Amino acid sequence: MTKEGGKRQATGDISILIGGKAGDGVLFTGNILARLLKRYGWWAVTYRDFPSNIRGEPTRYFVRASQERIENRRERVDLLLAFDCEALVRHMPALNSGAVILCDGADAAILSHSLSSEISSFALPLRQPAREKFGHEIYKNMMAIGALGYLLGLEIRPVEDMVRDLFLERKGEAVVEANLRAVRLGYELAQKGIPQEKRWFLPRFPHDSKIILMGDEAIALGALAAGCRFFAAYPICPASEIWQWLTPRIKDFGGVVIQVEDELAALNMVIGAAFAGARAMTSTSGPGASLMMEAFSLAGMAEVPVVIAHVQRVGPSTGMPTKTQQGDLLQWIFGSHGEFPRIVLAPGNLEECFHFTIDAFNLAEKFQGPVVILIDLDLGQNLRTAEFPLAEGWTIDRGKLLSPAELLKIKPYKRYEITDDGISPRVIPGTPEGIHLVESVEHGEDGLRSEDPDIREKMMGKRMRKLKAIAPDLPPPTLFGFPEAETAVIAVGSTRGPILEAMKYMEKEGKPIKFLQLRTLWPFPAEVVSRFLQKARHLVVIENNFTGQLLALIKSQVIFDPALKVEGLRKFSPDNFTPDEIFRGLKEICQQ
Amino acid sequence: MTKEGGKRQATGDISILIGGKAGDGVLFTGNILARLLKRYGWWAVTYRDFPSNIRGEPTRYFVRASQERIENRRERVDLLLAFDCEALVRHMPALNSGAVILCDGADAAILSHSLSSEISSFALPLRQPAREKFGHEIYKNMMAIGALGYLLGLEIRPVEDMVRDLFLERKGEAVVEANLRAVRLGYELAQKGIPQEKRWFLPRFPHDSKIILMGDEAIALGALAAGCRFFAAYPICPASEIWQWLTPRIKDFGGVVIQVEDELAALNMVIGAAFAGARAMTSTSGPGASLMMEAFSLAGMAEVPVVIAHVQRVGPSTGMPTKTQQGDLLQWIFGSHGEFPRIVLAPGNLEECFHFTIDAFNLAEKFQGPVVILIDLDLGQNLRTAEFPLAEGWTIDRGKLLSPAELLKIKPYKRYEITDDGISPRVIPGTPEGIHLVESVEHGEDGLRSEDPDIREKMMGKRMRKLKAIAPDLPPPTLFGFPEAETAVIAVGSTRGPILEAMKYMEKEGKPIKFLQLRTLWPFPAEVVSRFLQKARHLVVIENNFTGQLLALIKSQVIFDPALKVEGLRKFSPDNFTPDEIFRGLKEICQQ
Amino acid sequence: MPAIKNKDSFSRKPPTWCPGCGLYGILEAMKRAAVSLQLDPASMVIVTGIGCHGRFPNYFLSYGFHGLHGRVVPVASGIKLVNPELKVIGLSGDGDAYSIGLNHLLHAARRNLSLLILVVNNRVFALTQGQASPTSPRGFISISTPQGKVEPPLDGLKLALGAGATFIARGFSGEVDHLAFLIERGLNHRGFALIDVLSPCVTYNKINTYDWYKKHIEILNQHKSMPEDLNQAWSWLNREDKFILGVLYSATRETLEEMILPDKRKTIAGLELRPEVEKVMALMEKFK
Amino acid sequence: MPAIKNKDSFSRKPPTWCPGCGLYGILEAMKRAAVSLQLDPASMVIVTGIGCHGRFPNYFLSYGFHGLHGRVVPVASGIKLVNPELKVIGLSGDGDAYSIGLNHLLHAARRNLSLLILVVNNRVFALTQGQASPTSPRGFISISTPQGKVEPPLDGLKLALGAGATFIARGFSGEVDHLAFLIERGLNHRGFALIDVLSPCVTYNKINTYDWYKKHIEILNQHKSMPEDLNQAWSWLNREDKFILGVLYSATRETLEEMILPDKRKTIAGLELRPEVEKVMALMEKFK
Ligand SMILES: Cc1ncc(C[n+]2csc(CCOP(=O)(O)OP(=O)(O)O)c2C)c(N)n1
Ligand SMILES: Cc1ncc(C[n+]2csc(CCOP(=O)(O)OP(=O)(O)O)c2C)c(N)n1
Ligand code: SF4
Ligand code: SF4
Ligand SMILES: [Mg+2]
Ligand SMILES: [Mg+2]
Repeated sequence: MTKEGGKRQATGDISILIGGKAGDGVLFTGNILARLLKRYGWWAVTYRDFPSNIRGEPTRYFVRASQERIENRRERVDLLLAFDCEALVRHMPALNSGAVILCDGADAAILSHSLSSEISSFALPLRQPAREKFGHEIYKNMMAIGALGYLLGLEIRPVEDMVRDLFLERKGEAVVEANLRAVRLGYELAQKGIPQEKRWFLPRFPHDSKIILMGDEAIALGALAAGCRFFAAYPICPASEIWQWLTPRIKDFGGVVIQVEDELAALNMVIGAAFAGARAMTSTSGPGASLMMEAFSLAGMAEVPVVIAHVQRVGPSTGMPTKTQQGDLLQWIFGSHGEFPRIVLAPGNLEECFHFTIDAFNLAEKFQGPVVILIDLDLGQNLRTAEFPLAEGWTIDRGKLLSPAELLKIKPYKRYEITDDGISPRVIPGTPEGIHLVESVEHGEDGLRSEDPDIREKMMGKRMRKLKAIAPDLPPPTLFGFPEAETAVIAVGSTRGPILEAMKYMEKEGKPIKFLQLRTLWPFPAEVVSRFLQKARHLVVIENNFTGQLLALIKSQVIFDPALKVEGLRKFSPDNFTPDEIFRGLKEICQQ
Repeated sequence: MTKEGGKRQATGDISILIGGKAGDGVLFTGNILARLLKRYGWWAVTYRDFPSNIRGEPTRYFVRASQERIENRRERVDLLLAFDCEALVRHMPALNSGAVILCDGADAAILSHSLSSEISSFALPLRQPAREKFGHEIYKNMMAIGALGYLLGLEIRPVEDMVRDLFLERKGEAVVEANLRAVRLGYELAQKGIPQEKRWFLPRFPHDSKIILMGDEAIALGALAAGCRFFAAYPICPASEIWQWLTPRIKDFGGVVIQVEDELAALNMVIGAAFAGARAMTSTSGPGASLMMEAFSLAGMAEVPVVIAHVQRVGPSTGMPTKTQQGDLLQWIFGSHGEFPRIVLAPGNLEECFHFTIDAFNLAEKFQGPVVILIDLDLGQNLRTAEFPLAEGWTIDRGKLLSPAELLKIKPYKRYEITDDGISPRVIPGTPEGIHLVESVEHGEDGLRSEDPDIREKMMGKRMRKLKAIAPDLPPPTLFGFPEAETAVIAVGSTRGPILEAMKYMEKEGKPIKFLQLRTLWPFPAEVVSRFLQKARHLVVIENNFTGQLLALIKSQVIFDPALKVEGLRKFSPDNFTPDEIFRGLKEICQQ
Repeated sequence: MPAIKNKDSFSRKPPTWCPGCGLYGILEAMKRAAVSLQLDPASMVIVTGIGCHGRFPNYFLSYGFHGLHGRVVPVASGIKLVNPELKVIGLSGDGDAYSIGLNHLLHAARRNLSLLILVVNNRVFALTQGQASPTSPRGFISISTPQGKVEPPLDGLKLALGAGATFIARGFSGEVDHLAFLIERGLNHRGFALIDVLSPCVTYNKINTYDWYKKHIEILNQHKSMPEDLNQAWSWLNREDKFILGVLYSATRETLEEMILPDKRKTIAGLELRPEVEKVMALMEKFK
Repeated sequence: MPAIKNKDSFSRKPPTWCPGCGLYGILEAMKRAAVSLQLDPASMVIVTGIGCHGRFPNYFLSYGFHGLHGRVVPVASGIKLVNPELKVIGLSGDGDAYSIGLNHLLHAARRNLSLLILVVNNRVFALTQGQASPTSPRGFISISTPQGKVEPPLDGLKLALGAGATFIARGFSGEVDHLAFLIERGLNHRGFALIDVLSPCVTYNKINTYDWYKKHIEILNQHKSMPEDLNQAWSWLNREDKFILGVLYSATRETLEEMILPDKRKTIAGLELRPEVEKVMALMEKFK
């Protein structure tokens, strides 16, 4: 971003960073800003970097907005709002040339001396005026919005609408009024201290075709759309948003959410509900996922359709509960005891979060077993802008679930009937003439325990066969870029966005790339991957973890040409990948 | 086995099958017979096939004895003892020509009509005389031993010694007397009904250089030898034998075994004990292993040395608790959330069960993390004969565990000090000047929680580096057979024995094989496997499961030559592999 | 008109428990209660844990779910919540309910969801061949306690009372009629009901035999009113000389299903699922 | 001669809990108790769960183990069993101890292992940002109960009493001296001790504030004798108007460590490990 004369050059892509301490309302401020920018018709995305501590430790929050669709923050920012001087110092290295800093703190002016001439810093008193004028520090956040509004050249109307939307319903007119005054005060303070030529003037576009939300919310929406009417879960970062969003809303759909005592109860309860006929789901993250491994195997054996959303955070163990990672890719594929069919879907953006959740329920009922939706904190908890609606019309397919009338045609009814596709007609308890047993122990067609080797073999075959039957319904990998490129990238989940952006930069440098986004991790799309690799000379597997789990998975399922150069581009620090990093990484690899 | 004149030809290898119902004492009878044959200086092995039900369902028990070392039952048997006619009918297909049947049941004689002339059947009344003469059916088992003794031409003295060993200490002279009478009665009844020429006359050899036991017991012995002094566990088939054997014996070593409320408690308690300075262990099977996944990750993150023995049974879910399988090979390698160093050892015979348990404790303390000993029910619960002693002298190496004196030289002490090999000196609580924090959350060298990306990267590096440091201490794969053979077999665990036997048969047919027994599953011995495969044209991975987990693991870690023909020889019915099956399988594959 | 149910209406196949096992008495009592209430087998679901007791649905005819060790209560809760019209019975063991599964039991008691949980308390881990359980008596010699169990036995009813269960009772599998009476009451109870059934394991528990129990039980005479006194229940439960048999506490408070389910007339399991495009779109709009 | 300990002897680094959090009072009380008993920080181990309370060992100087959510008790038990010379304190939360971890708590109570378990009962899941916990009051509005919590609160002490705990007490983090007194008593108790500490969460629990508690607690005057009456404890615990603060029950019975450890003079952790070839060989002989 450069400036020219008294006004900045028009920009199509701006990055803002808000820094402060947990408890400062950084998240709140950032969220409002992101929504505002979206209402300006821009594609806004956020990146939250919070400590797992309620108050006092440093936090940062990126808001990026662009006129083109984007999925991730960039590394460097144009505008820094620092709630304290510590944040100012901490984030200086992230500033672009031409950047502006707003800082609440007396030393802000002093600190600004150490800045390069390309960067300008302004003291913006927030806390003190908030306390003085409104009796509570909390108003500093709305003041910050006002100041940012001034600096970005936003019109006041959308800001005011936003405030009303936020507070009117739950807090009433008085609160709205106070907040509007805070916005205005922030605007004025900024106006006083910051010269015109430091301002951006973001153009406004129609925004109605877009929505802004988190992946967790997209999954929750998908669950409602899919007919999920029972949700049991135990709180855990970063997955609680899914069911917490659902809690007040599912009633309207005739369903219920229940917070239970632990993750063992959560999945077992969901299994009970699904067995009894509801579309049922749970969600969790690392430690909770490990606790669900036993019941996961039960769903596979008993052939009960359940959906589990797993939002990955940094491990191992408690790890870093509020940071992102793709460190649990293999857990649902090779974890748990014994062998049973399972499906692992891995959405890479908001639309896929929504869509794959619907798919998950259809798949679960069609193949009668557990389906996992695997995302990470980055995709789950950060706000991103997507097309409205996330999808247009969807169907509910309950598979071989027999109505009482259909059941009457079958006699005797056998819950685990051995069929060509391995899928046995299902009946829910309460149905007359459908009485049966569901079993965690190896069993015959009638559900009765059996230790007969022949039955064992048939039943294993039957269960595993179901994955073949369901294969055509699984989301296939998506191919991006230049199919003839020699450099092939494979990745999954949230890295999709930054990879696509990095590919553009690579293209500009004359380095074509092809990229296969895996969307079903299991059953593994071995054929598509083999074909994708056929003419490649170089494979780069990009993933947000240490050991290269995705690469190990690919290798375990596909035989490589030994001439293929295989590379892993990995990151296991507690941040997501930026397009910049991937671009640098790919460039380096391509130069080898 | 053929007969000649009035006496059978001498045999060096005999297989006996005992069939009946759960509650019949089949296990008891078989165990005594196996021990007897071992005391005769033979190599005895057993195979138990029991229902997961206390009474009433069919059971069978193989006892095989050979003058050469063997590890597994054969498919067909020479002698069948049937506690009822149902067992007779059920097991007829398993009989070798020349076989003899003893059956307790009135219809035995009738049934024998349907037999081929090569097989002879005799009614042997057991239940009724037991009840009449001794007032309790239970004596039928000792009578059966007497009858078998007659038929095998055993001397009476070792049988009597055995009875005394069994009962004298715990039950007293009267019970010994009654049982001896039962033995004699059985002998006499057999003598009356069975002509001389049907008898074998097994020669007797010195037996003192051998012992007979289960893999579970060998692990328990190894634990004592290794200095394991704390064991917490929850009952589960087929792993309870380990700690149940230890319970009355560990006191003598100053230790304790505690049965806890569930598997979550078991591993967490073991982690607490290990943190506090004890060598501590737990054991489990499938469902319990899944429940331990969360604490497994904790041990990795907190860097606490623990040992977990997992004895595999048939899954998924509750599956078939009393049957064998290798269906959980990948669970400890790729299961659990997050990424942390772990070691998975896979013993293939009794000596390895003992030895690797000692290794496991040394490794755990040297690399400071969780070590898993992975076997299966076949190896864990069946009796096998091994050389005495299982090992001759072993060491205890506690790694970087600082004494109070050593500690005083280090200041300030940092529990998670970043070192070249990744291993940080350890101090146990209670040590003055050693105060520290052990953390499940990402942390700095001092153990205090940290979310600094730089520290995160260093700590991940530090932890994962430990596996490299410990690599030379890991049990390497063992190579058997003809190093130049084109057909290469890879397998792990209990399949070792039947593979070695099948290789002999292959050799006789002029088909040389080479076989690599993996003994450390993780970290994976990729280099050795690559070298092993270099000149092979054919790879056969033999494993006791459906999906080919070992093959997937190998593929994930080693790049194959595309010309290599890869084959899986698998079995997922609830029985172990016999040498016969492997022989047939290999022959077929080699003919392709 | 539905056919009149008799005991055969609830028979699936003959049990293979050890002859003399207390589970036979429980099976019989359950059938008597079901007949007496004229229940429809298709409207009952029995959820069991892992243990000898877990085989129950193989012998009792109704819908059945044989799940995991210790997870009877959450599975049963999931079923009940999505279909309160079903009679949901959890049949668990002393190991299943009081060792590995205790947490779920107490939270269900707190929630007061209408489930009937029967614990087959044979005071031993039977299926795993005889280890001591939390309810085994002090001094109990078993494969896991060769020197005798050291801790005093746990009483699940005391805990459930403390957790807020609205119906607790104790029965004995040797007193089939009385047990059938308790089961009937439990099945009719609105809210969470727990029945602890003292039940001999003839194979692994040689201490707590039928004879032993005959000397150590006292049956309350209570065919009329049910006791609703916390202190009375507490003191019955603290009797050291005898097990007091009967309904020890019975009270009413709003049930979980009444409090959280959105629609009294429609079960969740019975909902006809539609994509609900409009309603979902309206929610999506809110993200604009 | 060891130096005299003062409160600084137990400080690691300054806490970052929200200003006003009840945890500050607990930290202070713990220090006072440690000073009063002149404990050596190197002989104490504090095990914590996951939650705001879990940060305790970052601020209190002693050996510390910050483990998993809900598993404070088993980790603490493992430590204590192999080294009974350590003072082992488990510091847990209402979510940690009474939701996910309740099973372990009650089994430890039954075993009567000498542990002091302090539950920081702020009646909310704080670290995960304010969901209702089992101890949240009825009607509690939270992110997970936007319409108010429906079930009555759970009382961990009632359950521990039923499970056989030999010491149960209730404190309030706003009554630091009283709490320090309870902690001292708990630390000196032979057997399992549970202290439930009512503790305001100023960020997520706007109902159970310091002021609210001042109106809803009643402190027993009991510096002399300790109550050993099960019925008295039960009735205190069933008081609906007030929380009764103090030691509610204290009794002696043999502890787990006394009953199961092989050697009173040697800790397992302190054993010098040798291959013990001869003893192992002798056992191996038995398989001949
Ligand atoms: C997670 C898990 N741990 C352990 C087991 C092994 N197991 C099966 S039944 C059982 C105990 C049974 O005791 P109880 O519940 O009293 O049932 P009973 O056999 O006495 O009826 C155990 C520990 C298991 N199936 N799953
Ligand atoms: C197995 C598992 N499930 C869920 C979580 C997420 N989690 C962290 S803290 C917490 C609850 C904390 O509540 P409480 O124990 O009352 O502690 P407080 O923060 O109130 O002190 C939860 C659910 C986790 N860490 N592990
Ligand atoms: S082992 Fe015990 S509980 Fe199991 S069936 Fe036999 S008598 Fe009944
Ligand atoms: S959120 Fe509540 S419990 Fe946590 S530190 Fe703040 S006030 Fe204390
Ligand atoms: Mg039992
Ligand atoms: Mg709390």
